[in-house]
Amino acid sequence: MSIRQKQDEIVSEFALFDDWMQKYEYMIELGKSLPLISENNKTDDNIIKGCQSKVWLHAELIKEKINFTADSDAIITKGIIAILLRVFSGHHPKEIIESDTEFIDKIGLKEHLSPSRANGLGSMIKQLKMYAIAYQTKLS
Amino acid sequence: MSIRQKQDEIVSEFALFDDWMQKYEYMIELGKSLPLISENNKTDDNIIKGCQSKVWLHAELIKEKINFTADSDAIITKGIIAILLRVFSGHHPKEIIESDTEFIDKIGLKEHLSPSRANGLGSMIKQLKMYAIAYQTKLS
Amino acid sequence: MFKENLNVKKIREDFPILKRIINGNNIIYLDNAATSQTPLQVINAISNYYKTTNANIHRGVHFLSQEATDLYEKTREKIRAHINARKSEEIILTSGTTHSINLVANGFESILKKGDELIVSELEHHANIVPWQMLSEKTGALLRVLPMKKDGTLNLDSYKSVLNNRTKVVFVNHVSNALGIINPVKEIIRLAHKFDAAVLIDGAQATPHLITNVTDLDADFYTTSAHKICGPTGIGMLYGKEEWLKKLPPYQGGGEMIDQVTFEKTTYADIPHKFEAGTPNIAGAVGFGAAIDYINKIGFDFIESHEKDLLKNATDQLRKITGMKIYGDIENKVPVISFNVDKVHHYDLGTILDKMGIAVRTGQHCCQPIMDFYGINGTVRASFAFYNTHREVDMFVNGVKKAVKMLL
Amino acid sequence: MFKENLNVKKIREDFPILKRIINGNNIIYLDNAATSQTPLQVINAISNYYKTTNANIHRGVHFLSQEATDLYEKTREKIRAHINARKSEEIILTSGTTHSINLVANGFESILKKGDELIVSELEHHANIVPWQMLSEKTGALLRVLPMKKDGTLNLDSYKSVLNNRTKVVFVNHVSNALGIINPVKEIIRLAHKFDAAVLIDGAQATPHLITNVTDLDADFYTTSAHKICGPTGIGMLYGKEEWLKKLPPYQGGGEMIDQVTFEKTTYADIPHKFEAGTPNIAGAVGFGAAIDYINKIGFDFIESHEKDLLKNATDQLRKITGMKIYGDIENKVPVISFNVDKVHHYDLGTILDKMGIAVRTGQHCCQPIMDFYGINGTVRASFAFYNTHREVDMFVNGVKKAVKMLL
Ligand SMILES: Cc1ncc(COP(=O)(O)O)c(C=O)c1O
Ligand SMILES: Cc1ncc(COP(=O)(O)O)c(C=O)c1O
Repeated sequence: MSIRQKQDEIVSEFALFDDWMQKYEYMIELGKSLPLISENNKTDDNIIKGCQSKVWLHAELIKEKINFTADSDAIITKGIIAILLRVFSGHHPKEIIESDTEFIDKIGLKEHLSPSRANGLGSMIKQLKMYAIAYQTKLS
Repeated sequence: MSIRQKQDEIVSEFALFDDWMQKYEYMIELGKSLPLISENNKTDDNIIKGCQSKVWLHAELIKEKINFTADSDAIITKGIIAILLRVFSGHHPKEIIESDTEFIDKIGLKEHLSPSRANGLGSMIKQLKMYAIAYQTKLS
Repeated sequence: MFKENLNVKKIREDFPILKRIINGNNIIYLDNAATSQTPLQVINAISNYYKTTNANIHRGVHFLSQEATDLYEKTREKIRAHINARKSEEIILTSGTTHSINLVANGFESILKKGDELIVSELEHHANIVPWQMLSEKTGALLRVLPMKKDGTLNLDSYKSVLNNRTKVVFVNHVSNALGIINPVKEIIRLAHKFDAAVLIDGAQATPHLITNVTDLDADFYTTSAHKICGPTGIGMLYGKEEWLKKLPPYQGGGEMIDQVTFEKTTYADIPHKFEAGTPNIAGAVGFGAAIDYINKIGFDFIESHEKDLLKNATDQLRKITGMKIYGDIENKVPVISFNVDKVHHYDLGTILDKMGIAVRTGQHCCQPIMDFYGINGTVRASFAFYNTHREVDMFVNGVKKAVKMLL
Repeated sequence: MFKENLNVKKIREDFPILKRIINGNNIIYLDNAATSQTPLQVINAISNYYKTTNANIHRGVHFLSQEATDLYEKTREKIRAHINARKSEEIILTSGTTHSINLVANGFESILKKGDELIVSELEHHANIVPWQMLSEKTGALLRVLPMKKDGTLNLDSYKSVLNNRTKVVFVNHVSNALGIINPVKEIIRLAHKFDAAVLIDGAQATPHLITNVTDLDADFYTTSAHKICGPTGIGMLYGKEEWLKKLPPYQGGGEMIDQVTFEKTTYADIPHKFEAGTPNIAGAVGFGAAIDYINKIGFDFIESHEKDLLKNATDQLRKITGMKIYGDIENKVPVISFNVDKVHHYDLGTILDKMGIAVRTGQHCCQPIMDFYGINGTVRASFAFYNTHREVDMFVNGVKKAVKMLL
């Protein structure tokens, strides 16, 4: 599935929720269930500075595709990370570079990516793109 | 005449004016006509720091009465000085200390005594009172 | 049980923002320690200023300039009266507490020598730490800590052992913004004065809740921000004893703070103008004055008693929640409650509460040392004001319960 | 003859204060260089902020805090676009020009060494002199003067002879507030850059009248105050090139400007936050943003052409008055006229004009060196804005004639 297709899929999934409660319950569930990053990659080097909830992001290039793993100490942040990884992990750097995050807006979680939001997700997406650019340079 | 009587006299004089023009023309006239201070008393020591128009004030105790002379480089300021000297000069320190300057308000020139006004008149009245207090201490 | 206070209903009419709908719910604003809401009386004072009087102040001979100057100076006098300072020249209008503290810390640069000591309490807001650290770096003066205790109060015994003849300045907040605890500043000042040390009291969190009397406290410096006491942003004040203000050099250079300027030599104006360089926040000062009038009209008797009830009601209910940990849970507080729930991240809790329209603050509250002390990286902080209701307290507690259930 | 511009009539509807009656006359406000008037669009933006959004910004997870942060950051971006800076991080929100300049001067304390040189123009406002004098005293750097000529322009030949390898900072205003003359700042910057000196341009009097392009000018720093361009008091900006802002240490310590705080060591946040300690003037920033929108809606094409007409009309008429002396009476000016009439004290003239409801400024205009240069102790300054009319110009000129007649 392409990044775009995955995004569309998530948008339709979220369309089923009636209210914010259901949506957040779902994200909390996602946050709880997913093993996101191996403990030895949860290093200070991999930390993205958000103010209140910490975010760790690790990237590896495997067969021209980037494998992202990540984690956070806050569960809602973790839920959104799960969604982001589902979309972006396992894709070619070029595809990641060319993609956008508009679907986050469509599923009504836009505020979480605001640069002023104290959860580091905005910076995480920036970092994710930076990895893609770095690996793209390496590949070409 | 007591300070109070002089003040009342000035208030009645000013009551004759129909508008600010007449009033200011009168003050300008006062400012122009009066010799206020002898040049050798126009020293830096006698300067009262106002921002824009300079005010010089000199005081002498003659037979238990204070004789004030003063000057300014601005003519309107000079006019008001003339009025103030007419009221306060030639009186016993005690009488000066006990007097107020409400008559300035009554003749509609209150704004000129405001501490924020850039003409030094507010400071001049303060200084005038300080002289009275100083001489009073000397006398008693 | 707490009965709704009927005055509050009327008071709330003054605050249009309290009718705002967030995520389908009427907002419940419990972030008052970050900034208080602004009543119409203050908003209108600012608008009217711009509609009728706006002009640059001081040294202007024209009517508007005089009128604007009078309004500006009236605020200085209102502040003086409100905190019972001796002279209005002892009141400097600043852009807020942060500016006030930096002004003082900068001034001490010319006074301190290497080997001198400064004492900072462990409860301070970054605004009352960082400027002094910068000063300490510049001067070589040593920064020593007045430690806190587990219950959130200051350890006065340790304070006594840290104080000595080398102590030059002590800086402590009157009320801690992270915990809400009222500190024994009068005693802290008394002890410091034995060693001739100056004391700066950061009153940012005190002035919204208590009447301050700087003369009774014998404080050398006292600061606050208008935006915490129903006033506008961008304006605050510094009280300083005349002797001290005369001793400190000016902070910023510019218009209004000078006497004479030549390229060879510049001489400065007297206090308070020496510290008020440039065009001040005149409209902000007008709003600050209106805010002081407003809170005095509400009255601190009412404010203190109603807020005490709100605090008790909220604390009693929160304590019953399993896993609840309130930091600094003592009697002598303003209505601020800083807490965590076991296994719940403060950020998650704040996020869910926000979805319910309940505004609280989460994180470190600019008090990293307190967080380090407790070994946590943040708390949820609910802070109340006199316009909050018991119904809001109940909804907040229910919100916390519901959120915890979702998150666990 | 000048015909009244029909747009102006409509524009004046935005400014309620212009209907104010002073001493029985409709006010004629010609003190725009001191502070401009505020349109309803800006007043309402501020009121609405307090009525709907007021909250402390940054790091708040709740809705209002996010919304307030967005509004605040939007202003930063509006300023960036308006002055054509490359990045919004290069825009620091300050409390005004004075604060901006002090921030930069303070930052250079850690960079300058004894023997380094600073160049100040003789035309500067005290705000662009005193902070550098303070810096010069602290660092031992030498303050050298870029002199002015009789006609009020800067002497670029002398400038070239003063510039050298030791020159570290040059500071010049874009437009002189006392004379209104537009200085050749692009050339001044070009010459300074040959010696790797940084240039700070004080744009307080330029931004109300001209479109500024900091990238085209290649300015290292550029400053202005919102209250001079239809915005509120207590807010202004500093533009700084990224390289410079990263190099300068923070100015004030406090909340928001830090990364980590412990008593042992504090690390600072990135630009722009490093320079924005404490709760900023959020409502002021909102008003600043609205002011930029407003003046752009009016349009600088219109502003420049209408103001040019006003200036020509007023200058032509004033020149005919016997004893009239206009300082800096050249073509390349914004609509500011600084003058004296032979044997008349500026203070007297200003006072009589005020009685007629005409607001002008009198005195030194915070530019003592210019006054010293001309050997005077003040001038009368009439400064116009795009909302002034030719009828006002006529009434002002008549007022001057009448006042002079009274005073002579
Ligand atoms: C050229 C110039 N620079 C600096 C300033 C100071 O601006 P502010 O008082 O807004 O800080 C002014 C305003 O009077 C000015 O005209
Ligand atoms: C105790 C304390 N000190 C200082 C400050 C800083 O105040 P401001 O941000 O208004 O400068 C605050 C506000 O958060 C505070 O709570």
